[in-house]
Amino acid sequence: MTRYPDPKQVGGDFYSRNFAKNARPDTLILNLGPQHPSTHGVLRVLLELDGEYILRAEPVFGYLHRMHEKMGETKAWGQFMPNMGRVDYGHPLSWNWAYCGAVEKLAGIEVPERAEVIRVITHEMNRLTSHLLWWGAYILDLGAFTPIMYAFDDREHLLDLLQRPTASRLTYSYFRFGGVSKDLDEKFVEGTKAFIARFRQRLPMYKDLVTDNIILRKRVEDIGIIDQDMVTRYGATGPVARGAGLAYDLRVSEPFGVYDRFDFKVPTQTTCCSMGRYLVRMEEMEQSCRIIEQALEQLPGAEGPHLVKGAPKPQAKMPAGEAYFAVEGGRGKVGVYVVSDGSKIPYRVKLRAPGFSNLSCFAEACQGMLLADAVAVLGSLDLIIPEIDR
Amino acid sequence: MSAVKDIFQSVKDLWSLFVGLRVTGKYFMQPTLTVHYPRETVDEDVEQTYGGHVELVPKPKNPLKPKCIGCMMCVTNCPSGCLTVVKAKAPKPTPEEEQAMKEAEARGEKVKKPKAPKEPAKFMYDYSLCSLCGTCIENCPVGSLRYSNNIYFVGTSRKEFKLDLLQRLQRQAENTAKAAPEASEPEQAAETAKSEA
Amino acid sequence: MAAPHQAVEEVGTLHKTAGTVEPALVQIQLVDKILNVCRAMSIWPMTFGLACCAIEMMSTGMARFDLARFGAEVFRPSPRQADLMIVAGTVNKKMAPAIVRLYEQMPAPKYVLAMGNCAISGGPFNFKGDYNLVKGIDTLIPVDVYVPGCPPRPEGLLEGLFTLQQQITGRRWWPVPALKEEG
Amino acid sequence: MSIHPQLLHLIIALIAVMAWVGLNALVLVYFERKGAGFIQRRPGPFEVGPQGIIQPLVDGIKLMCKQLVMPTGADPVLFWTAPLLSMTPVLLLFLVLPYGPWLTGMQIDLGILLILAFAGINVLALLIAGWSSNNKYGLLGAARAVAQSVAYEIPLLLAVLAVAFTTGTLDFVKITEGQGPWPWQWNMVYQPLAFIIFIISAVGECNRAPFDLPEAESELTAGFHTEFSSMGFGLFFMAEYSYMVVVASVASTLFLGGYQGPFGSDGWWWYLPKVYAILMFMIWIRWTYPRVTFVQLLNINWKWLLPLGTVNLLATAFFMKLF
Amino acid sequence: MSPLTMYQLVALLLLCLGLFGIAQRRSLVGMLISVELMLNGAGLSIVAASQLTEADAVLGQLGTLLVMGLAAAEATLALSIIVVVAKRFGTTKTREVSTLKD
Amino acid sequence: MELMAKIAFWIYALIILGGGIVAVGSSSLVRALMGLISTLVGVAGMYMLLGTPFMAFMQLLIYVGAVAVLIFFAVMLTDAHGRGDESEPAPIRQHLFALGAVMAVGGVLSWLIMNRPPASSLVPAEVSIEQLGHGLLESYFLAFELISVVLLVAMSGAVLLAWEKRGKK
Amino acid sequence: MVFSWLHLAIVLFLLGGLLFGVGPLLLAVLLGPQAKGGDLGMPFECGMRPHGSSWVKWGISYYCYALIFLAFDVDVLYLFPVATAYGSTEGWLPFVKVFIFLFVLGISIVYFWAKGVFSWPRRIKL
Ligand code: SF4
Ligand code: SF4
Ligand code: SF4
Repeated sequence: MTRYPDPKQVGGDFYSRNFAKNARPDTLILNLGPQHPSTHGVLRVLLELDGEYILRAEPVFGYLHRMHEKMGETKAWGQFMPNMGRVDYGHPLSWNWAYCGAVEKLAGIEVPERAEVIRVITHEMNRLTSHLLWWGAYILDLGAFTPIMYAFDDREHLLDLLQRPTASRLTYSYFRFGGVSKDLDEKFVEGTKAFIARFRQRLPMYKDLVTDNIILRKRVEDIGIIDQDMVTRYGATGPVARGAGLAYDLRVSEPFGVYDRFDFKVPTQTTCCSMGRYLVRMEEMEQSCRIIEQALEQLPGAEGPHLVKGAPKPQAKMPAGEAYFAVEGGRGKVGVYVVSDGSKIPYRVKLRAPGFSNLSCFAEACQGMLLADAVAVLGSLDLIIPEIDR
Repeated sequence: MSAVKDIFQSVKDLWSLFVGLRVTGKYFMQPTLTVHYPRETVDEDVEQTYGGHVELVPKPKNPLKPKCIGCMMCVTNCPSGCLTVVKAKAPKPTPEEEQAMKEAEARGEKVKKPKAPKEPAKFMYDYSLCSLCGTCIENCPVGSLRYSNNIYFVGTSRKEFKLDLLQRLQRQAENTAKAAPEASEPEQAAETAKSEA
Repeated sequence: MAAPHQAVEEVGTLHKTAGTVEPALVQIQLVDKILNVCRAMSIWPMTFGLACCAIEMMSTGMARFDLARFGAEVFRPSPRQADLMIVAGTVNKKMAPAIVRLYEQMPAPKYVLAMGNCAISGGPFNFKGDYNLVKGIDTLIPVDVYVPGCPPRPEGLLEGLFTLQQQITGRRWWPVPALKEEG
Repeated sequence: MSIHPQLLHLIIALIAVMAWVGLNALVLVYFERKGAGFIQRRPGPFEVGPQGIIQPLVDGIKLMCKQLVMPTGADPVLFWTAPLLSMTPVLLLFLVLPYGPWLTGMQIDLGILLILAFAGINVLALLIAGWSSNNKYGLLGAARAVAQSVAYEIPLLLAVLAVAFTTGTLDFVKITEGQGPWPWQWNMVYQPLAFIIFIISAVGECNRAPFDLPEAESELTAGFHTEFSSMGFGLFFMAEYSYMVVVASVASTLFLGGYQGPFGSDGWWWYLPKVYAILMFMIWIRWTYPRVTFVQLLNINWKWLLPLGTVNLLATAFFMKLF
Repeated sequence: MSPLTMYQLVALLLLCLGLFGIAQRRSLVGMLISVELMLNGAGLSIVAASQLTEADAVLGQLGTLLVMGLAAAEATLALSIIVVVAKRFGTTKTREVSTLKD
Repeated sequence: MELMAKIAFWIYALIILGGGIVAVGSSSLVRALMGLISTLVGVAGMYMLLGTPFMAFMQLLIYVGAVAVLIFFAVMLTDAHGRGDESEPAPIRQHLFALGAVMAVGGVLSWLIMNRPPASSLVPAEVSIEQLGHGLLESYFLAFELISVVLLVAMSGAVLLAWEKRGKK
Repeated sequence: MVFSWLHLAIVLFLLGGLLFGVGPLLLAVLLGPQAKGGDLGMPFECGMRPHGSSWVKWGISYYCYALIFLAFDVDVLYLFPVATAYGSTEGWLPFVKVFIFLFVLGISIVYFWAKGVFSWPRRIKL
């Protein structure tokens, strides 16, 4: 009877063997992921465990590398657009915007007034869907099954609305160089107003059910400390930075589009822990609602074009040069850098994904932590894997 | 003092558990939100705004023929290369015509060669590569493409997703004709097709 | 260097699954029919999302569409307890061995549903010059049902489930919605 | 040869308990899924049978015709012992539970001890399951399961003891009869603290959410039964649900007056609603709260339940002498 | 043979098995298991004697009960010692432990 | 019923013997532990036969529910693969030595038992749990208190031993 | 030797329970189709090949602390016989005895609490 497992089967792979080189002899090397309910897709984290305590962690990625940047170099400017909706399926419109913004900057395209406001509205609605998705999935990681159902209920309303102009539920390819592909209709505006009113009533319920719950608070408070020092060292952005007390929000600090017209707060927390990041996101949802409300009011009449006249065709050539454009996505700073050699195919497209920097903090933040807490920290970073792997 | 505070805090913390129970209890009583899919479908409104795979728009006069003029704009612009359009060739002249043409040539007259009709002979579409981006739809000069409403599409083999859009158009037209046999006027048929789609 | 007895998992080489399914020891036709109906009505998927399509898979499980109605809401994280592997998303060459392994680790009877264009053929990522894409998961493991779309609507996934049930039992159990027939 | 009436009684009881355990697993699974559904505003199982009523049965049959897999390198004997060990004592636990004045398998004066003794075997089963499957998640889950069960057993015992002190017996029937039919005559009123402690630690003992650490999905995939497929998993599942019923039954016997009904209408019709009320409560909290961490779990136990239980027991002893 | 003798023989069997185990096992845990066997034998013998003779049955049972308690106490201590030893020396082989100095 | 008791006795004796042999002989410590557990269960059965269900339940509660689990953890902590350090065969001499010693002790004792049977009754005494309780509260209350102290001391000793380790980490 | 009804009942029910478990397992063996080949037998670890056996010596000592309290558990068990007798005793002496017993228990709780055994660290320093 062999009770020693076949070494062929338990030899691990390249990564784990490398990881195990520095391991203590009495520890357990554990793969968390790629198929694991709490890594949201296919992140793989190698853990060195002493009992339940994590001595070391090392994220391994590339399990969802989709060659986005390479693809950018093979497709015409406009043809690359659809892929922007797939880099980060949580908040695709921010990537839409970042890419469009970069190309518009490169080619000097003016965006009509109405399109700008439409962009803000849809972008913020998309942020809401992104945060709701995160919220539900995060609480699911923490072991409560019901909140995600409520979150998706709200999310479905948003998706129904966003589907009207975009014809899609998730992987939007809505923005165009010089505007957006389809105008908003009356129903959308009405529906959005109704939704905001409804959502305002739902937020206190979320707070009652989850935010105030003592079990949850005890679980996420004081774990996964990512302070300002770490934030700056790793270049983390978005709610992770704001949870560390850094009021860095591109919508305010480097306003893009017409964000400077709206009055909203940049929520920050100084606790630096998972709860801080959680609260920042919850607060951001309220602020998004405010922005949408204001934008709906400012929406120029239907006569305004939603796409600039003579907007470039997908195969159009772009002037040589380079441009960088960054927007504030649901996870942080989404940046696109494009280089053109004057042909109809980009010379280089570089994507700056916020998730990558945020995830980098994880290895340091989770040292010495319980396995269960590590899951809570991982969730609080709000990772979307394709964006990290690109 | 701090002990009192602690106790007070603990009570408050415990209370939060009851608040949670109240929330879920309340929702337990409320009706469900589910759309019982195969028996009922989501609002028409939602269903119609969702883009299924791409399909051809028939000519208003002739529901059997697409509006398409075979300009290939959609093919060149599609990022995923899922469209294949073969332009219609000029109809092969019949022997008599050929004869006539030859004669005419011999006569030194300007030959009136039959022109290729502006329509596709074949319009193939590989749905399994499509990203539903809408580029083809936007760039079609005559508006011959649109999102279909075939949104509940599944298959048991990869081949099923290589669609012949022309055939599909014809099938649709037939279906419409069957559905509305009294509407023999082509315009009317086209209209019904449009509204149903 | 890995010790010689340690099999190195080569990165980037794809292996077709070596797993096979053999019939049960005891087979009685009538019993089998009943069992097949039970299997079809209780398909437990594996918690396994790859990319964007996984979000729609989640949506399908949520209140609006409620996969639970058909007994398929029991998402099991361990392949040992799962019947159905929903490949929802892009499969690349690094991930492929894991998917094949997970498939092999599932006990029979097991089914695979390819959800989304990526899983069917590589979808939008199937471009000239791709270097890391598995062009269709059916090149590696046997797929029973394909649900196209990018991403498919949740109803699409439900339809996929119905089709799978149809394949197992030989009949469709639920009414066909109007739009589906138009096809 | 005539069968001894006592033997006949036992055999009937055995068959009844078997039916009850089987039926109960189905009913409880159905309730759980429906309850979860309604809390989440969806119907839950719906299409398989009217209102999805035969869904659990279908699931059970499906589990029964799935392949049994054992990982290579696992310890084969222990691997298959574990689910059996988990299931075997379950029926016995129902032997002493008084479902009605005459609906008791056997009335013995050590009823509580019998349940405690044989329920303890489950811990061992989980440990063996996790260990023998040669899976790291399984091992972690097993370690968690045992540490948790051990920890929560102490307050549980203390709560039970408080009742045993007041009633002076370990016989379920006598404990039932020591209470009256009306709610204010129940032990719950005299021992509210013990009741609360009992419920909390019972949830902990059953590995139910929010204390479902051993099978915490988002951390340990499936915990100690990660490697168990088909009926191996099914048996653990069934055992878990049966233990739920057992603790709920014990709770309603000890604290809620058991089968007693007003005006002499004693019977299972009073008992079952109480049991199911407790079970529904357990389902309710499962679908409301997030999971606690291991640290919290132990803190709740050592810093709250244990001291409170001890004090409660002391107070009970004191007041018994006082009055 | 009277029933009592039979019980005593079983108890003796347990004792002998335990003894043999202690002599032959070379790891602390193995020895602990053997000790438990012996304790069980003792318990069985006491209970049998008190139940089947005129001796005070209550005393017999309580005595065994206490033995069980002691066994638990002993196991607790032994476990922690084993843990410490294992951590310290990396082995629980008695021979190695006795020759190894920290 | 008498016959049933006889059969049961022999079955339990066999379980004890088999379990015991596995417990001392198995090279896998986990298997040995399983042997121990079956022995414990067998002894519990014997207690049942002796008319003391209380002892039987206590046996299960304390030994199977507590001690066995503890030992399982000890195995996992020290030799997680369960092979113990018994993997290499013991020198034959040691075996023989142990066997001889045990045979000697066993022989003498069994001779004593067989030849000096004390007066015994066929029917075991009936003791109710209440009597035991009174015993603990009255005649033997010191033991009752002592066991509590002993367990406490053992536990604190154990914790102290292990505690230092955690502090150091 | 007696073979009580209780004994019989226990044996009967245990056997019943065993049957209850074995039956479905056997059915599963007979009725289940068999998947073979590939990595079917590889221990599951999120789709990756596990690194090393799970039966290596590793720091599970974390759980050990919880287990040590088994002694506590055993301690409490002694109160069961007492519980049945307590009600029928006269005078305050039994209370004092129980009190001492529980007091010792209480002392250990206080002692361990003060020692910090009950405060499990949220994270360890490395
Ligand atoms: S929708 Fe986009 S990907 Fe699909 S055929 Fe049209 S252009 Fe191509
Ligand atoms: S569909 Fe439109 S774009 Fe495509 S070939 Fe026809 S006319 Fe041109
Ligand atoms: S098919 Fe589309 S939505 Fe699905 S994973 Fe691929 S890109 Fe994402």
